[in-house]
Amino acid sequence: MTIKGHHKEWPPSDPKIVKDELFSSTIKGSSTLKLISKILGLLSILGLVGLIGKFLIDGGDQTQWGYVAATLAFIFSVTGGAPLVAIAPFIAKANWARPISRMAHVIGASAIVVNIIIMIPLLWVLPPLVVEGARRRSIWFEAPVYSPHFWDTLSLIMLAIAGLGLLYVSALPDFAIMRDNSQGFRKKIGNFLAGGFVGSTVQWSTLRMRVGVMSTLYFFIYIFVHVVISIDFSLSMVPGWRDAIYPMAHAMGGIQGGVALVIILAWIMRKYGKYENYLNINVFWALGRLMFATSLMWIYFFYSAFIVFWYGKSMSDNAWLDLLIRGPMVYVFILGMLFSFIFPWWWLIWNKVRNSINGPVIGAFIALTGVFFERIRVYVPAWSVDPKLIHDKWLTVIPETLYPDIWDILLILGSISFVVLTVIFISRIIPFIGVWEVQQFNLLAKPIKYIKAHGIRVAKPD
Amino acid sequence: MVTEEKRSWGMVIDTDKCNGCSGCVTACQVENNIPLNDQNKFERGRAMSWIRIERYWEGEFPDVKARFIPVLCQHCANAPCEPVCPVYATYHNDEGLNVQVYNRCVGTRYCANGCPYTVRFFNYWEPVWPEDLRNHLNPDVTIRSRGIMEKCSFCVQRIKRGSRKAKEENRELQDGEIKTACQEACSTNAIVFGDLNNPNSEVSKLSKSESDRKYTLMPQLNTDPNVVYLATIDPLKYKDLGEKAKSNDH
Amino acid sequence: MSKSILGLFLDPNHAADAMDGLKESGFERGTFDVLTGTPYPEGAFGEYVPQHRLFRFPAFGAIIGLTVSLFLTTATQLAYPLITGGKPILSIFAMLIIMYEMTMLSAVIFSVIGIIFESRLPNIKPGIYDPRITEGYIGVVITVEDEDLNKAQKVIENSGSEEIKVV
Amino acid sequence: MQQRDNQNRLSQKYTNSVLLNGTLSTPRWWYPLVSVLLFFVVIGFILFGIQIKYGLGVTGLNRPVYWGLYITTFVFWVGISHAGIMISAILRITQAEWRRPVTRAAEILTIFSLATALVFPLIHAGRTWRIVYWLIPYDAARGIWPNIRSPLFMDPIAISTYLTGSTLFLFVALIPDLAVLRDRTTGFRKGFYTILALGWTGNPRQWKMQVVGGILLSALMLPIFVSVHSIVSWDFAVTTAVEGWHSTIFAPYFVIGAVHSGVSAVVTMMALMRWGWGWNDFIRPEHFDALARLLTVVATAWLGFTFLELLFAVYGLDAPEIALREMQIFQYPWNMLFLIFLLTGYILPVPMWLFKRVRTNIALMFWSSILVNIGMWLERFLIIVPGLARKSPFVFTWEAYTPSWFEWYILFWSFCWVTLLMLLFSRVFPLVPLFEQKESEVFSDSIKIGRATVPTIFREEEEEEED
Repeated sequence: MTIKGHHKEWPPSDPKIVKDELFSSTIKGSSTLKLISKILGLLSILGLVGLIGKFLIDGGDQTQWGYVAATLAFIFSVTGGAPLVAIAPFIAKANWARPISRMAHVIGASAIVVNIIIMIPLLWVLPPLVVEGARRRSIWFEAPVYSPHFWDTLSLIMLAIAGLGLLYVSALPDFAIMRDNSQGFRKKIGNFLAGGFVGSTVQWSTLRMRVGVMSTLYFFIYIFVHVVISIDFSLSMVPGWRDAIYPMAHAMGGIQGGVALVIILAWIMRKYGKYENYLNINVFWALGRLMFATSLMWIYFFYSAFIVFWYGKSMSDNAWLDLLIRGPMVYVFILGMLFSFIFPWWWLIWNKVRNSINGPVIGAFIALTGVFFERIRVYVPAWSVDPKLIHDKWLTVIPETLYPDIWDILLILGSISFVVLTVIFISRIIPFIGVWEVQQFNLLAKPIKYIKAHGIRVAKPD
Repeated sequence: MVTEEKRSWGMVIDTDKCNGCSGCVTACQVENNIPLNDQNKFERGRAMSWIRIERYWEGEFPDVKARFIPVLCQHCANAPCEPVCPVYATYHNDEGLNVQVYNRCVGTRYCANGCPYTVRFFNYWEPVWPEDLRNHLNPDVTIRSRGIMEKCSFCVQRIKRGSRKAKEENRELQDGEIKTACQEACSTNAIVFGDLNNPNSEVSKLSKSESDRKYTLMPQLNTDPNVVYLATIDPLKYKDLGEKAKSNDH
Repeated sequence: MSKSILGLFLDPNHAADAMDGLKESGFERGTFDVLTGTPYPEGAFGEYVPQHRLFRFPAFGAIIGLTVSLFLTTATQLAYPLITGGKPILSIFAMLIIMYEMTMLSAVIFSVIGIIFESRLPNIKPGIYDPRITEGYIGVVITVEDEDLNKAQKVIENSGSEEIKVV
Repeated sequence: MQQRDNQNRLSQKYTNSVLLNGTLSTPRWWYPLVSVLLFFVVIGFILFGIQIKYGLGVTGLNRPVYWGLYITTFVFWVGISHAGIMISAILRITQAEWRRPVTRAAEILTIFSLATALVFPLIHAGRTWRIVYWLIPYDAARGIWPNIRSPLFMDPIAISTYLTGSTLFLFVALIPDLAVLRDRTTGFRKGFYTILALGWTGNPRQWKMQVVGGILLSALMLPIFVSVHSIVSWDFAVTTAVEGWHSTIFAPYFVIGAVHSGVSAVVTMMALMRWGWGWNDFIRPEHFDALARLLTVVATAWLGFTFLELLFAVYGLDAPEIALREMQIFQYPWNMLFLIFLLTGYILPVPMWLFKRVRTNIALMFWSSILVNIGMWLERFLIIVPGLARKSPFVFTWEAYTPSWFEWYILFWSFCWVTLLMLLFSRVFPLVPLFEQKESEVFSDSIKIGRATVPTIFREEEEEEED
C-alpha cells in the first residue's frame, strides 16, 4: 500500500494547462469519432423506424409492448441515476468526485429526447384507469382516468428539466472560459450561455448555492419519477401485485446503472481522451466501491421482497412468484440475478480489482447488462398479462413467454445508440471534466509529505 | 383399503342447518377441560372457546336473517401458524391434523398472530376450577398450565382411542365411528366429521354432492383448510338448491 | 549480553532523525523500533513497515462458518423432519438467512483473532517501556550488544532526545 | 497544565487527564444516580419474578392482541442498537472525522441496548423457564432442534451475531486505551488493566493492525447491521393474517427507522456526556452540527419509506386493511398517538435542524433527539398493536388494548437498566476513545487559502477488506 505510486498521476496545478488540456477534447475530433457517430446516427433512425413499425402493427394490443416499456424504464432510470453519483459526494463534501461530476451531469441530460419519443406511443397503448366501467387498483385511487398518462409524462419532463438545469448551473464557469478563450460559434455559444459570469465572489457563492438546490431538487424528482412510472407501467397492470418496496428497488437499479455508466464514460475519457492525470486510480477505486455497494443493495431489496412473498404463500404472493420469478421470464431472471448481483459481487469484492483501472469498468459493464435484464424480467410479463384479468383480486392465468420481435430489437438498439450519440454531441461543446471543479480540487487536496510519510492533505471548508 | 398414514381428518359444517344454539361450544368446553370463562375474562378479551359461533345479520329490517358460522381450528394444510413456531410446538401430523404439543410450547404467541381465524387461545393465568367441578374433568385431556397456547384438536383423544380400539379388534376404522364432541352435541347434525381421504366417508360424499354450496374461510390466504363449509340456502335466491337441501334432509 | 535503549522524544521530527541515524550507523532494521501513543501516518518515522496476512483470517472464517451453518441448518431439519405450514423440510430460503448470519459471525470472530495475532499480542514480556509514551512522548527503542551500546546511545542523544533509559 | 502544544493541538497529556476523569476519579453525581437506578432496576426484576410466578395475566394483553408493549419495546431497543455501527463503521469507512469522539459511546449503547432487547423475548414469553428450547440451538433431550424456519429463531441468531461482533469490535478498539489506563493506575486496577491490555506497547505493527483491522471489522459489521433489523421486521412481514404487517418494504423501512432513532439516541448521549463529565473540548458543537445534518437526511429518507408503506397499505383497497388504517389514523386514541408520532418523529425536529443555530445548540439538540425517540417508539407501537386489534375480517374478535402498569414499569425499567450499565461501564473504561482523539489531533492541520484559514486532514490510502 505504498502511496507514491498513486500520485504520479495528479492534476497539474497550473490553471492554464488544466484549461487547455480539458478544452482540447471539445475542439479536436478524430475521424474514427466521426465514423462512429455516423453509424450511431443510422442505428438511431432504424430505432425510430422500429418504434413506428411497432405502433402501426401492435398499436391496439398492449400485451405486445413489454419490451418497449422495458427499454424506456432502462434508459430513463440508468441515465437519470448517473447524476446521483455526483450529487451524493457533493452533499457529503467528498473531494474525490469533482473530476467525474461533470460526466455524471452530462449523462443525466443525454436521454431526454429518447425518453419523450418512446413515451408517446406507450401512453397511447397504456390502458386508462377505468376499463369497462371497472376502475383498476392504482396509486391514483379516484383521480381522473388519464392521471397516469398525464403525471408520468409530466414527471419525465420535470426530470429532464432538472437534469438540464443541473448540468447548466454546474457548467456555467466553463461557458465563461469558452467565451473568453475561443473564436467563432463557440465564442457565441459561450457568450450566450455564460450569462455574464465573471467569477465574482457573489457569483461563486450563488453558483454553489444553485448547484446545491438543483442537486436536492433533482434527487427528489428522480425518486418521484421512479415511484409513479414503476407503478403505473408495471405494478398496477398485474392484479394482486402489491409490493411496497418495488419503486425503491426500481430506483436502486437505476442508481446501479448510473454508477456503471459513469465508470464506463470515465474509463473511455481516460483511455481515448488521455486524461490519466485527472481520472487517476483514486477515482476508479471510489467508483468501484460504489458499484460494489449498489450491487449489494440490489440483492438486499430483492430478498426483502422475495422472502415476504415466499413465506406468505397467499394467493397473490404465489401469483407474484409464478409471474416474475419461476414464470415466463425465468431464464431472464436467472441472468439478471447473475449480472446484477452474483458476478459484480464476486468480481468487485477483491480490493485488487476495485483498486485498478480496468477492474471497475468490467464490473460496470456486467452490472449494466444486469439492470437491463432486470427491467425486461419485470416489464415484459407485467405488460403481457391479459387485460381482462386486470380487475381480479389475484392473478390466475400466467401469460406465455413473450419474445422480442424485429421492431423491438430495432428500437432497443436505436434508442441506446441515440443516447450515446447525444453524449458524443455534448462532448463537442463542453469539456467532460469541469475546469473549475479541477481547480477547486487542486485547491483543497494535494499530495504532501508528513514527516517521512506520503499522503494527501484534504481541506474541509466549513 | 385405507391405512392410517393416508388419513386426513376433516369436517363439513352445513351453515344452513346451524341454528346457533351453541351446544357445540358447551360440549367442547366440557370435553376438553377448557377453563371456565367468567365475566372478568370476557371483559378482558381472554375468554376461551375452541369452537365459537360467529353471528351475522343479513338483510334490512324487517326481513332480517341471522346467519351463524361455527368457527374452530381449520386444521389448514398450509397452516400459517405452524412454520413461525420456534420450537415445533405446532406442526402438521400425518393424519392431516394441526397438532399443538403443550410440552414444547414456550408461549411466544406467534402462532396466534399467524392464525387468520383467531382460533388459538393463550393461558394468561393458571386455570382453576371450583372444588365441585374438579372431579368432572376429562381424564383423557391434559390440563394446560399458564403460559401456553391451546386450540381445537379435533378431539384427538377420541381419534386415538377409536383407532386403538379398531386395532385391538384388528379391523378397519369405520366411518362415523369417531365423533367429535361438537358433532355429538349438534342438535341439527350440521357438523360432520370424518376422513376426507376415504371416498366413502360421509364428509367426502357431502363435499362432493354439495360442491356447489361448498366454500372455505378466507380462500385468498391459500391456507387450504380441512374444515369445509356449506353455504346457507336462500330459497328465494337458489330455488333448485333449496329442493336439493330438502331431499338431503331425509 | 544485550541491552535495550529507550530514547524519549517530544518532537516527532527528532524521533524520525534518530531512526535515520540508527539506520545510517548500520543497525539492521528489526533491532530498533518506534513506540507512539497514537497512530502516526505509516512510515512517518521511516520505520520498517510490517507486512501482515490479516485478510486471510476473515476469508477462512467465512468458509468455516458457511460449512458449519450449512451442516447445522440441514441436519437439524432432517434429524426430526416435521412438516410445518406445507413448507419443504429443507426450506432453503429460511436456511439462507441463518447461514448468512453464522458466516458473518465466524468471519468477524476470526478477523478479531487475526488482528490480535497479527499485532503479536498478547505480549507477555513487553520489554523496555515508559508510561510517558501514552502521554505524547515518542519512544525509540533499540536492542544492541554491549559494544554497540554507546554508538546507539550517541545517535539517539544527538538527535535531541529528552531522556534516555537503558536496561 | 498546558492544553495545547506549539502547533495548537490539544496535548495528549491534557486529553488523558480530561477524558479519564470519569474513570480514574468519580464524578460527584455518580453514586447517588447509580443507587437510584439500582433501586428501580431491582424493583423491575421483582416484578418480572411476580409475572413468571402468576403468568402473563398481569399484562393488558388479550386475544387477539397477543403482542403488546413488550415486543414494541424489544423492537425499539433493537432499533437503538443501530447507533453503534452506523457511527463507528459507516462513518469510519466514509472517513468522517467528526465521528471520533462518539464512536465508543455509540458502540457501548449498541451492546447494552442489544443485551436489553435480548431480555425482552424472555419477559414476553409465556414460559420463560423453558426458553432455552427456543434460544439455544442444542439437541435437547426431546430430540428436537429449534425450528430454523421460524423468524423468531432467526431473531436470536441475528441479534447474538450482532452482539458478539460489536463486543469484539469494542474490545479491539479498547486495547490502546487500556494501555493508557494501565500506565496511570496502581495496585489491583493496574493488574486488571495490564491483563486486558495484553502488553500493548504502541509499536507500528500494533497501530497498523488497529487502523486496518478497524476498517476490516467495519466492513464486516455493516452487512450484519443491515440484516439484524431486517430479520426483526420479517417477524411481522411474513404474517399474512394480520392486516398491515404483510408488506415487502418492512426490512429497509425498519432499518432506516432504526438508524433514525439510534443516531438520535447518540445525540442525546453526547449531550449528557458533555454535561456530566464536562468534556467540552472533545464533544464540540460541530459534532452536533454534523450529526444533525446526517439525521436530516436519514429522517427524510425514513419519511419517504413511511409514505410508501401507507400508500401501499391502501393501494389494494381491501376492506379489512381500510378498517385498520381508519382506526389507526382517525379513531381516538390511536389518532392522537399517530399525530404525536408524526410530530415528534419528523415534523417538529427536522425543520429545527435546518438552522445552524439550532444544530450547534446542545440543549435544543438534546430535546429534539428525545422527541425523535418518542416518535420512533410510537411508530413501532402503531405498527404492531392496531394490526392485531383489527385482525382478520372476523369483527367479533376485534379487541382494544390498554397496557397494564406492569408493562409500563418494565418499559421504564429497561431505560434505567441501560443507563445503569452505561454508568457502570464508564467507571471502568473511558467513554471517549482516547487514541482516536489523539489521532485526529495528529492528523489534522490547517492551511491558509488566501486569507481564509481552512482546517485540513491528512489522508493516507487505506487497505480494505478482501472478503
